[in-house]
Amino acid sequence: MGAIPVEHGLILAGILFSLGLIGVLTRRNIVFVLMSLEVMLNACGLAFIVAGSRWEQADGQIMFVLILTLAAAEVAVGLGLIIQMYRRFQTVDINVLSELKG
Amino acid sequence: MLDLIWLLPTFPLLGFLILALAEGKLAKGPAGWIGAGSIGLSFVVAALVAVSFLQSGLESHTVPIWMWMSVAGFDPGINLYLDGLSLVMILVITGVGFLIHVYSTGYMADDPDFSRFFCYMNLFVFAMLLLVLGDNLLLLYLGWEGVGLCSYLLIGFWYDDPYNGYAARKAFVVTRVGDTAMAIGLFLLFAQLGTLNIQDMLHAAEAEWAVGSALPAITALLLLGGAVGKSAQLPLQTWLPDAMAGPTPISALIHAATMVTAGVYLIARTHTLFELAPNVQLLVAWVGLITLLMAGFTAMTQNDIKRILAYSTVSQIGYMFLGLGVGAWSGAIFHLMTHAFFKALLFLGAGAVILSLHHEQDIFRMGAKRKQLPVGFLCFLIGGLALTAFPYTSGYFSKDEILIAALEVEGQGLWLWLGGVIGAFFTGIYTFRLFFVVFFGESRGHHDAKEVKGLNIALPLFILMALSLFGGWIPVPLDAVFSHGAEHEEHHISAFMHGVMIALPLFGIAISYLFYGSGILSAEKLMSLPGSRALHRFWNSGWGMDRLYDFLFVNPFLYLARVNAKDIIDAFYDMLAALSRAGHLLIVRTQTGYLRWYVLSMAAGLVALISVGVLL
Amino acid sequence: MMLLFYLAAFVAVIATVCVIVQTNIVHALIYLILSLLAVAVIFYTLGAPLAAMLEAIVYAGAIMVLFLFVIMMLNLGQNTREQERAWLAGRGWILPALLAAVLLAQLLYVLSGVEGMSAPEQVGVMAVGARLFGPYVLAVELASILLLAGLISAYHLARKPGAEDE
Amino acid sequence: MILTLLIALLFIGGLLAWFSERINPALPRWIALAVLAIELLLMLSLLSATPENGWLAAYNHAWLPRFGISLQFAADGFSLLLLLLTAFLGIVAVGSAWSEITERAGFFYFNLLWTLAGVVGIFTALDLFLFFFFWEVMLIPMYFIIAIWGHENKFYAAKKFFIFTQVSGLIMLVSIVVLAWFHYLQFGFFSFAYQDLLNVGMNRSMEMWVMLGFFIGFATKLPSVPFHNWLPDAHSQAPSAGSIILAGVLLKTGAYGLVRFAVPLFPNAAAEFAPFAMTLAAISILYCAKVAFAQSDIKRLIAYTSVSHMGFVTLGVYAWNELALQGAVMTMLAHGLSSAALFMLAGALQHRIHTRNMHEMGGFWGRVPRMSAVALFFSIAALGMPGLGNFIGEFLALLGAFQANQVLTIISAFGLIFASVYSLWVIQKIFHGKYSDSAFDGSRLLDLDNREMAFYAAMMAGLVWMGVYPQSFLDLSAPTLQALLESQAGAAAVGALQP
Amino acid sequence: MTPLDYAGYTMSAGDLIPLLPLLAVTATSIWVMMAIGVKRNYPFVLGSTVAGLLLAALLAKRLLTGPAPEAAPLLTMDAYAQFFTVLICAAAVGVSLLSHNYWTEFDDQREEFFLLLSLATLGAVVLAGANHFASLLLGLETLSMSLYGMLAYPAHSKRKANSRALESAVKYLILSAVSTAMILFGAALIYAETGSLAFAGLGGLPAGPGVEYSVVALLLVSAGVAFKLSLFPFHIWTPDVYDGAPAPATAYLATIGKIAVFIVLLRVVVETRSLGIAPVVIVFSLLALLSIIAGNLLALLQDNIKRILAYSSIAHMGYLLIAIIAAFYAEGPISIEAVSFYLFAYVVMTLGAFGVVSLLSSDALERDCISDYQGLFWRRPWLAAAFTGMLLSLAGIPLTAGFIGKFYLVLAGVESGLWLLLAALVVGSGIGLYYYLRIVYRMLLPEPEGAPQLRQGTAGFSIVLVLFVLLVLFGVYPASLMSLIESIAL
Repeated sequence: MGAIPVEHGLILAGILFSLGLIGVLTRRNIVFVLMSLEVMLNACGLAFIVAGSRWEQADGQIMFVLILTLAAAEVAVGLGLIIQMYRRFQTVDINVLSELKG
Repeated sequence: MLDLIWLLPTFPLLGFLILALAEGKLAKGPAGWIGAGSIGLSFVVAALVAVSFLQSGLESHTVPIWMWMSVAGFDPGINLYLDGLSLVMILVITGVGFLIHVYSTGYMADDPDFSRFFCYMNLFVFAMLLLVLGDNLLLLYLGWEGVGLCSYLLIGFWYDDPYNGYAARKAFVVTRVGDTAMAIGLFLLFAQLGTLNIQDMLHAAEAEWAVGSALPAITALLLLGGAVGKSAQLPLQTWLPDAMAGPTPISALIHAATMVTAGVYLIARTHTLFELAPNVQLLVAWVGLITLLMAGFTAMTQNDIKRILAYSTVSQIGYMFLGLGVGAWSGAIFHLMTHAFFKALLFLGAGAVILSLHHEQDIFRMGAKRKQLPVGFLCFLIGGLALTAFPYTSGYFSKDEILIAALEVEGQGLWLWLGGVIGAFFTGIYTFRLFFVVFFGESRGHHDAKEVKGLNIALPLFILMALSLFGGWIPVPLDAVFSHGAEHEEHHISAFMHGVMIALPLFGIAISYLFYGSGILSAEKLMSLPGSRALHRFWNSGWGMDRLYDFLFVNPFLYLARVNAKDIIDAFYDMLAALSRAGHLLIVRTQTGYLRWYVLSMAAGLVALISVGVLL
Repeated sequence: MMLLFYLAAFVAVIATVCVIVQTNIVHALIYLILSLLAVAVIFYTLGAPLAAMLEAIVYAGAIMVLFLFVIMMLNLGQNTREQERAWLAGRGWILPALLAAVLLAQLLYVLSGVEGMSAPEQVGVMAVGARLFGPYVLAVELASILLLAGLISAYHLARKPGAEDE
Repeated sequence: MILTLLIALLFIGGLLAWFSERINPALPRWIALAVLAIELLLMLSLLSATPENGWLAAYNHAWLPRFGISLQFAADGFSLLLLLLTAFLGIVAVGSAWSEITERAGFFYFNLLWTLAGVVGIFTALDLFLFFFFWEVMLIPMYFIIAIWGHENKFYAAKKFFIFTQVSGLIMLVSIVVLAWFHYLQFGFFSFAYQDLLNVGMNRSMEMWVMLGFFIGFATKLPSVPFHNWLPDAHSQAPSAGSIILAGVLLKTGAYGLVRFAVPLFPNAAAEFAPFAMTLAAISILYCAKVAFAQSDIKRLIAYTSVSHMGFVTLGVYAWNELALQGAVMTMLAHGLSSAALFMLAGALQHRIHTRNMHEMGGFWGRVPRMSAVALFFSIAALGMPGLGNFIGEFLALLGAFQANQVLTIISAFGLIFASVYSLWVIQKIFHGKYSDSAFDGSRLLDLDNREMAFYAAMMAGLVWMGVYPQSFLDLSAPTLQALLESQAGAAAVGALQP
Repeated sequence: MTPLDYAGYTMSAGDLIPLLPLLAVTATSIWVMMAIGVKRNYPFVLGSTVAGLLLAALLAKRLLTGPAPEAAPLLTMDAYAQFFTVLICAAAVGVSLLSHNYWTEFDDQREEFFLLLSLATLGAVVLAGANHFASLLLGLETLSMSLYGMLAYPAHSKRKANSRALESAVKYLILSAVSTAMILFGAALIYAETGSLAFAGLGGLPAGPGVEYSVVALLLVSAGVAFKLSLFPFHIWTPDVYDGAPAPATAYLATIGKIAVFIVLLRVVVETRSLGIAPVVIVFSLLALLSIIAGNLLALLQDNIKRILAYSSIAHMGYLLIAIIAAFYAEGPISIEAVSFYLFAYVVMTLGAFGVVSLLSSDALERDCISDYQGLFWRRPWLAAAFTGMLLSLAGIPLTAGFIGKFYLVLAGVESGLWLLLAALVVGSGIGLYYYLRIVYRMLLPEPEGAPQLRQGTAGFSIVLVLFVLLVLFGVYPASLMSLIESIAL
């Protein structure tokens, strides 16, 4: 097995992180936003795996497992909120949630 | 007996307190008795004191009453100091004051604020006595300000008319300018000499300061500032004519006989200082001279009986200043005394005339009143003669002494003398202009004038007439006070000079007669000469001094006050508040409520953070 | 192995880009799954087989199915494409994209400076398990609590309004 | 012990006054009066105390040992003078509020007493933390007094008052902490005690900054230009009892702070700063006298005159010699009485005719001679008439200041002229001229009754006493001031030796 | 190094003793959940929650003075952690009792709120002891996850306010997830560099010039933390979330949600004091400065009390950051004490302020407009006095704990010579006074005509009064608390 430079793994994670951020920033559909968040969290997991692999430790993978848990819970709650929102506004447009301001 | 001086101010003070605490609820009878009586008692004490002082050999005498304060070597006491100078002053104050009080019980009889009037008058006498009896400059200053206050109160006595209030405030503020200079003088004296006790201070000054050096000059100048303010000399003379807004007895007591001469008293009291600063002393003379001439011109153009007398007062005090300036200390004080007699007489006489003519003050609406108002006529005749220094009247002796002394000044003596003599010539003109216009010629109004009856009015007038005529013979015990000053030997001046001094006032009277008594010459014709109207207006307005001061000081102050009524500094704080508000309005717009914008702000924040972190 | 890594990385990036620009939500989801699977491959190449499996099973499988359920439930199908397109049409994306690009540039700049190689050795299931139930045992317990909290929240929020469960 | 009693009594009395309202609406004012009377008596009893280490009474108890903060109270003659003034004006304020404050009287007297408690604390606290504590404590009840019982623009005024004093107070807090921190660095333990902090040495620039912090705190309360702007608003909007306490007592806390802390703690910096402070004083005197003259709101006018008069205090303090300091102290006392009386009068007028606009007044002398005479008295007191307390204060301050800085003293002395301008203007505007009640209900313009007169008479007597026999006051403060001067001289000498 | 190095890790019963409070909170959660499962009984659930959390607080209080435990791999339940456990649990009890009144008219299931509340408390307690990124993550997310539920809790009923609660939760969820991702990414970078996930391992980060990598890694974490603390420019969610959420949830978020993160932050700072990466400190200073100014400015003209408090919390976090920055510089414990004390005071006053709002509000009617409070002083004097006390404490006026807290901050700032930040503190306090006083003034105005009846709630009212007493007690005599804090300083 060839060793892969750490920076490449991290750079990939960075790219995915940024892409996820772009998704969160640009999408109006809240489901897309949630999906982009998943991308970001996944990028973090990737970064941990890369780092763990550098040190040959299990900790990176453990962190990934924890992130996975977190992502699952986050999605569950997020989707629950989306359902409520859809019931109330009949739309997934995130901009309807702008009653609170100022 | 001398230890009883403390009674002198006590009686007026008691009178004041009783009248003040009674809050005007006292009937006029008792109020008059208290008001005039307290001064009478003071006069009795003064007379007794005078007798025992003269018997005790003219030794100065200090009566400590209590320690006022004592801070870090500054320990002025409430101590009364009696010497020849203060003796003359207390006699004048209580004597003339008493007469005027008595007169006032008649003059003010119809005034609803009768009791308030006497209340202020008593307070005035109290303050004036403190002024002249104080053994230190701080106590003198107390009296000094006190008389100023009473002057203010009495000028504005008839408060309904805003003009009176204006005149009162003007009087107070203008004199306060001088007072402030004097206060600064006190600071300087204390800082340099470590005491404000007058005698100690003078001794110290003599010991420490060289003649002609800067410090005595500065202190003397500052004291002179106070003196010109109080005594209505150039450049602070503008308040006195307006001060005539008060009741006439006030004009007699405060603005002729006593308070306005306080400046003369102050300079005489601190004459050692002035002797240490010969230039300043000479300046005093010139101030007096110029003032007396300017006031003389103005007096000739006035139509208001009281204003003429007021300008004449300014002019006469100018003589006293001239006297002080040329070292005729006793002469100045002597003139102060005689002036008190005849000017009080003139004012009280004027008061009687005014009262008879239903508060008419314009002399050109009088005329030919000698039959209807014989007492007034007599007053003005005697008073006028004394004022113009008609030989052997009181004014003659005192003015003579001053002018002779002026002549002896080296260098500028002749000019000073000449100016004084010319001033005397003017005195003759304006005094008798008044006299002839009021009492001779045709009656130009108030044909029903009737002499005011009442002993309390007439008696003081007669006493004052006597004093005006014979006051010149009263010896003043001043030699001990000024003994260490410039010694005056017997005066030797030429008969010609003397003749001129006697003749010029008479000449003035004659001119006055030609214009106003006989009608041979006409003032109207004189007025038709080119430029004379403008000149008349100029003199009439007191050489435009009021306008000048309005332009230089009053208007800028009013302007500044008006434009900055809101306090510009507040604008700074308002601006801070507005800035915060603007900041809020600006920044609150970032709270759009849109989630994507919020994420954007976070991302931007992150980028900014990293940029800052990496760049640093 | 290296080749696999770069290939998977390429797929992951492309798939992710597709996720964020897709207008069809179901397609986007598919791309996301693709991306996740590619990442799973990367995990494998980095010597983390357990993570790779979990990524495929839990992430690409379970979680994405959850998404799918919701999409179906809300009936966000083809008919929303036009709307999505309209939402993406504005200029609104320029600034965010620019910002993310700057962030990416910063990350690239910084990360390219890291030196070190990922170990070729595998950290296998055994090792992870031992560690997880060793010093990280508390984390496991806490993760369960975290899931419980998510569960309760989701349960409470997803119910129909006013629905009574008794 | 007596000092803690003084403070506790006010706090408890305040609470009692508040709760007693439920029993009887008239009770709070009686309680307030009784409490203040007891205070006054207790303070008077201190007059006969024999000083120990220069203190007539002292109390010390640990409070926050972590930072060496203790409940250290002590009073010397200087404090006692101000305490007496506080209690006296407290009584006057109660008298002024007697019939004016009818709504929520219980809470009003609660606030009044708590404000005074804060003031008493300030005048007796010797621990700087404690001092600051009380410094802020008095703000809140004062805020309530203005905000609840104030006039038309009360929120603005109350807010401005609070923010000005609070911000400047915070700056001072920072300075106090820096001082304590330097003490910690030099001596290895924390202390906020006055005597300990006197020994702290600092380098030149740090000393200057810290001193400035104190100065800003005190100059705002004093107030001095350019920190004075809260005062006119607070005064014009506060009820008269509030104005009395503000002008009579609260401003004095700033002056007290200058004398007790700002200069002695930083002898070198204060000496260096003195010309600037004196310049500010001169500007305050002249500028505010000028602004005062332009006001048509009588309470605003008096407020500006207060700033002007307090300028003499600053001048005296920074001249830092016994004469000037005594002058400053006398000015504090005399101004306390005269301004309180003037505010009380203004309040009385407003209570009667519901306006403070002088342009709507005029010719009141004939209608209300008593009030007019009283107003005249206090106006001339304010313009510095010899024989009354204000003159002694201002004259001594100027006399002393002259030895320190002649130019600024001369400039300041012109304030005497300006003072006469505005004082007489007020009298002219309100009491002279033609009477007209077109702008208000003339039937309500009643003269002062005997109860009111009693208060004014007491204040008049006080001013006359100060004017003719100030020695009784000077003697009381002299030991304190002399000790301060000596320690200052010593510290300056030490400072001069240091490079 | 073999992967099985830690396989021999064992945990004895003794190791569990420091975890007792944590276990008590967990047990409470489970107990409450089971109780709900068996039978919905609102009073019972409330009582159980309160009792359980109180027990946890008492246990922690007990452990506070005990011997220092050995550091466990994920949690350090030392005196510092125990102190804050007490604070967190006590605050949670307070919120529970305050929310009682709020939910009385709620037309849906009310019990889960308390379950979520105890779960959130569990997360917060974990944070108090966290010494490792894993526990940080878990604690943070347990807290957040429960908070999502709490924020959106009334999203069911058909009332108008509920869409606001929903909005608040959605906003918080999305933004919080982004911030979590930032923290995680940063942590991953740190891990990649140091090979350790414990905070202590941060020392392995390269320091010195040219350390962009460390800086970026730390800043990513900082940005995430700054979000949780709502520091400028990551503050923007705060007012909306506070505003839309039900008042008790806001109270919880504003107090426990904030301080739990701060506790970790302080621990991290203390662990990395020697790190001395200047850019990070400077960035923190900048964040503090901007937060103070922006927070205060934002609150200036607000009419909504919850928003005012939200904005003011931004400023307060800025104030607190001063002490954190001071901790970077100074050797002594003062800055740590300052943070501890201020956090304590902050909990008391914020809880009190939101407590008053909760007490007067219900899920049907949020009384969060400033005009709702007009005349409160004359209608409910004690409540208004307490509210005034809280506001004045927030403004840092003496007689209140907030003043002592501010004093501590100043002391910490002076110790480290942070003049600029102290200046910001002064300016910020000045601006802050304005809006605090506005509320106070409104309460002082005469009550409006025909104002609706105010709600009563004995339990919540007593909590507010207890908080008021604490506020004044520790404002006047804080010595005991000071010495306690001194003893727990890290």
